[in-house]
Amino acid sequence: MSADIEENVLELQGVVMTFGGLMVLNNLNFKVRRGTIKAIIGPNGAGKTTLFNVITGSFSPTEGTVMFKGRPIQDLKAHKIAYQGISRTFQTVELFGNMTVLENVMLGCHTRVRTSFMASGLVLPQSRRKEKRIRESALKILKFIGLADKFKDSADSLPLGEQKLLEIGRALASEPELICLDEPAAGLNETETHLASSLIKAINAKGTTVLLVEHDMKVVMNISDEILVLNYGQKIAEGPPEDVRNNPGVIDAYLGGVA
Amino acid sequence: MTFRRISIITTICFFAIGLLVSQVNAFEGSYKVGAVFSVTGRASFLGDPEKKTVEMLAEKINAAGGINGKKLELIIYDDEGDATKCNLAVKKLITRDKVCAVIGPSLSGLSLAVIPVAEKHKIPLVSCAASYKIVYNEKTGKPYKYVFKTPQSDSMAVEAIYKHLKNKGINKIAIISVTSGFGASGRSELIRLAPKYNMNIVADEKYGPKDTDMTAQLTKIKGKTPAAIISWSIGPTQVTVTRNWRDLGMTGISLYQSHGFGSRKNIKLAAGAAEGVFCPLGACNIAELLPADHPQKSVTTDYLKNYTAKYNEPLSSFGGHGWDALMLVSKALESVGCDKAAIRDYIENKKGFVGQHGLFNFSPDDHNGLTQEAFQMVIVKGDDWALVD
Amino acid sequence: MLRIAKLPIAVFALFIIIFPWIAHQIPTIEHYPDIMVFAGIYCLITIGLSLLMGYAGQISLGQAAFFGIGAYISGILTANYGMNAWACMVIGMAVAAAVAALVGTPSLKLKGHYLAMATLAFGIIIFIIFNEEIEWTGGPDGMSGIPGLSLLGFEFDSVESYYYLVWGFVLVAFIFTVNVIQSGTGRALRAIHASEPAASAMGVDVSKFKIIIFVYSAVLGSLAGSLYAHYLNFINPSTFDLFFSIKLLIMIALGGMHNIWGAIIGACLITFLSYEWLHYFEEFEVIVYGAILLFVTVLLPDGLAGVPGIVKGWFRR
Amino acid sequence: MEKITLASQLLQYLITGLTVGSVYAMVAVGFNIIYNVTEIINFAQGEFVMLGGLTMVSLHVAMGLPIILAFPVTIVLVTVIGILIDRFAICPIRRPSVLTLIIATIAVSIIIKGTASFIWGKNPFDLPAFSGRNPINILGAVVQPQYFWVIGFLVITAIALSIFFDRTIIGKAMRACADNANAASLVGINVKKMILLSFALSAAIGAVAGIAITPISLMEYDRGAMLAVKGFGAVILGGLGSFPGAILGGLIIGSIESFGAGLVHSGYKDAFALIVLLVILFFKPSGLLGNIEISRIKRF
Repeated sequence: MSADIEENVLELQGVVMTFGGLMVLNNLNFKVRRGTIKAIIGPNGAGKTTLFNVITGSFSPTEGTVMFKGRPIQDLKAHKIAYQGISRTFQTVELFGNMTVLENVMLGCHTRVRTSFMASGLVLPQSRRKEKRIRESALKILKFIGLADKFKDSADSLPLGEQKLLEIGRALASEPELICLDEPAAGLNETETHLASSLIKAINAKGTTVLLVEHDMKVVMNISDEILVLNYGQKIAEGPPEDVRNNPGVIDAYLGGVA
Repeated sequence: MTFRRISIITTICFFAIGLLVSQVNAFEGSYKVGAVFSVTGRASFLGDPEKKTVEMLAEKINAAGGINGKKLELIIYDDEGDATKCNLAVKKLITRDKVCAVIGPSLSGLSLAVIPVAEKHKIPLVSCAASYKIVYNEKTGKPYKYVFKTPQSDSMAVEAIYKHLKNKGINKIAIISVTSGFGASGRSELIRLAPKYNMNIVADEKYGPKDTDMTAQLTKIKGKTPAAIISWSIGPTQVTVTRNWRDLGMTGISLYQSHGFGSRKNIKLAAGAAEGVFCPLGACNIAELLPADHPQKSVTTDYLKNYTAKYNEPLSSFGGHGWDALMLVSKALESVGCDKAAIRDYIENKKGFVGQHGLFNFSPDDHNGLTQEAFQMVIVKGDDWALVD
Repeated sequence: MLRIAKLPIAVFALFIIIFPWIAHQIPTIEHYPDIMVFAGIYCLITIGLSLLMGYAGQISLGQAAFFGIGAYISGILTANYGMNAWACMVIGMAVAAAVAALVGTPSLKLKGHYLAMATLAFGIIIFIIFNEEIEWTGGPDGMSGIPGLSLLGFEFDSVESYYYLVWGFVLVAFIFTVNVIQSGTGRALRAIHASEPAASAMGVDVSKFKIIIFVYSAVLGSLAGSLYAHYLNFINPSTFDLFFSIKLLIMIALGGMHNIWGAIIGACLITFLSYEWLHYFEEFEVIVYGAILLFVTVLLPDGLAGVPGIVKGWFRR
Repeated sequence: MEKITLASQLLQYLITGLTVGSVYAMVAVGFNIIYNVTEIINFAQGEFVMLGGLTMVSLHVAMGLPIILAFPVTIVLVTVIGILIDRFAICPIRRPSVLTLIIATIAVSIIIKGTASFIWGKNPFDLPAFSGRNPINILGAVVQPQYFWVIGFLVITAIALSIFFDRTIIGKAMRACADNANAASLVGINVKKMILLSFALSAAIGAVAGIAITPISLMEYDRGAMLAVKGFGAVILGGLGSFPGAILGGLIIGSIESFGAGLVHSGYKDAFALIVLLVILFFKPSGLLGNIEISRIKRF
């Protein structure tokens, strides 16, 4: 049992999500093994982003359980889940445009330090020390994602490719065990896409489990250890890339989705 | 773009100039009198006629050669019915404009707010607001040293109404009042004095100063079957009350309005609904009705004629309070000059001053100087006032 | 980007210290320190409100209620029960904090115009209570006889002494707020403003932070109310009505929402405009006031605190 | 003096509540028209009501125009003011945030109020009731004929608007702007014109409300603000953007005030309406008939 928990960071059991009678996720079961990269693919409207929102606590599922490190988290609010060690990015970039690049990453460190209103207002030495520590680790992350020289810029002013990277950097700052990336390559050109894939690989190499929603099949096939295919909220296939690639159900779903 | 730049620069300059601009008011050898009224804002029905009246009166005094050959210089600030603004205005009049005396404010609340200022700076303040608390220090049981007021106290109006009710043998009454200072202080006087006249208040209703309809409150009153309703209000709502009263077929219950109803404008606005409404009024509202030998006949007729001619609007009671206040101060200036302590003493001992609202006899124990005689009960008859008995 | 330089704060503090002396030298502005007392009192409210609106992105149209709660608690407890004024001030802040937490918990879940209406309704309800509970509050005519402040035998009874007292509080509140803005808390607030989903995904407890700031702004409002009551020795409900809440909003917008200096600039400017400078327009005062407001809103979306940025922009080109 | 039965009292409260509520509802509908196209809450909405009433007084009473003529002229004049507001206050704002727009409309309402006090003075004015002032007795409750006019105007406004938005091309175009301004401009709808039209339309409705209520409650220059607050309450209670919601909200607030004043405590009647509003918001944050999608609006 304990080996199982070690093995599977995330486990969904019978997750159902309905919006006003419309079933978006239908009895979903799957597991994410520690230290792997798992991709979720499927045609538009398959429920991928909803699934992310359920895992990261934006919505509570209508039914079913979400286990993270062996503990149920489906009823926790989003910020509590962040404290558990899950971090995410968004499909449409949700950076804090009113802050600098560095501040965005520093905010990502929020879960790692306690911020007290009184302490920060009175500039107690401890809060100053914390601030310094956060700043250093944020700079380290910026170096890792290759945006170190832009730390002073406003997050708004970055081109889309760098915004996407920055969002990943912000998600990394909380030192998560599981990072959920919602279409990290969407809207990127080839070089940028390449950069993003190698970054994801590098993150994974450091031991972070990655859950990924992506449309770019090249990226998906390249970097994932395992792929989960969704259609109309249901799992239609799961397995290593080469298996999924040749699965007739998947091909049908995609062609059906197009037609 | 350039337009925008120019506009921004202009704005900045405007503010910079604003910082430096100041009124130059240094007529050598004039008597300065300060006035603070609620000319705009929620109590403009008080301050507006007051301001118009004192401006007219000052013009008249100056046209007649001023006071002791000196010009009467009136500095009027508008407090907008705001306590902070009022407080600042009075302090400014005292410390910067260096006036001899202050008249106003228009509102009871604001008058109470500036009493400490007048007392601290030892400057005579003649308030144009009604509450008896303005001239009655609850801690000492005496008037405040430097504070006077010209309007009749609410209690006088209440007593005039209660007396009239008692004579008619009525003791089951209902109150309807507006939730502003005027209504609240009238209401509390009505409740305070009810036992003295053996009045039984069966309903006590209220409405907001900007409400559109009082049918609900009057219907509730109707269900309690009082013999008379006393409405304590000011502004358009009292007209609405009158109309609702008639529409609801409640004319069997006599309607008494407060002295706040004291303008023919209200009779006209009620469009016939005010017929038979009782109300206590000061002499200046009924100048034409006064007998020729009435001591106030000439001052009130004069005022009425001049005011309506100059501003082309019906007279309201409130302008008269301003008239009384300024006249009192200018009489003081005439006899003692610009000496604050002497002005105070002069007013405190002034007897037989014939004002718009009565004959004032001040004394160290009475800084209002009026008696109940200052109110006469009138009834609306054929779109005009008529004296009751 | 959000570093707030220390030098301007020092210059500002110095200016505040010498201002009464300057005013005393020029007869036409001799009474300005008196007006500045009120400007300072309003600054306390706008500092909190600016943090709430500009940084955390939450609107409040009921801030006058907290101002009133402070004023009435101080007023009633000192004038009617003879309690110690400083203790009442603290009680007022505690009550305002409790009320803010109580009202804020359900209200701050609302968004945009719904939040505006909820806070507006709260403000009007409190105003009606001030107006109606005549036995406690004196009703619409207000309550007088509120004693002045004194500390260890020193009476704050002159304009100057009260001026320094009020502005002392303003400086402390200002510096405290600047520290908050520049700390992790401020970062979290700005994150909430920019994107609530992203902020909560990063572990920011959005509703907790909103309530903390709402409570903080209420506490500052209440402190301002107590100072107001003890300075004027009088309070009445209409000081704390809806239009005052709107006036506070105007101060913030005019000064500039996204900069804490905007709170100070806006409060001082509106105070002087409405209590002093516009007086010369007499009957037109209201129209001029509205016109200035419209003019600034149209031309300077970042308020007056944004002007230096615009001017810098001209020179850069 | 005959005794009034409880049943007639309740009926009286209901009739009064619906009449006052109708005015709030008309203000609320005006709010929604502008909001739907622009996401602006126009705090000058109450001023349209005041202007409608006072302009009508000037035309009908002072200048002696017959009602049938004065009525349309008043509406046209107020509509022109609505258009001017859009042109000179809303249009020129460069980076509109919700707060900037709120402040701009507040500034406009201050200017209008100041100008009105300059034109008409501070005294209230009366307008003769359209069909006399002889009250009608219905089951012991007394009704002024003008009450029917007020409620009737609300009904006509509601019907006219639903026809306008459902049947006419311009109305449909405005609805398209409300749903998605970008998409609307892509299909060739002139969004700026639609915004202008929304201001014109809501000014016209405000004017109608003012004309209807003046014979009951008189009208003076500073009446607008309180009506705007009540109307805003009605909008939020009903759900921002929903026309049936606005009408329902207005009627509910009017009725709560009337019943609260009659049955409970008249001093706290406004508070009752607001407490009900708060309770509803806390349990249903998008208002009674509001759409949760619409309530997911811009930040400040």
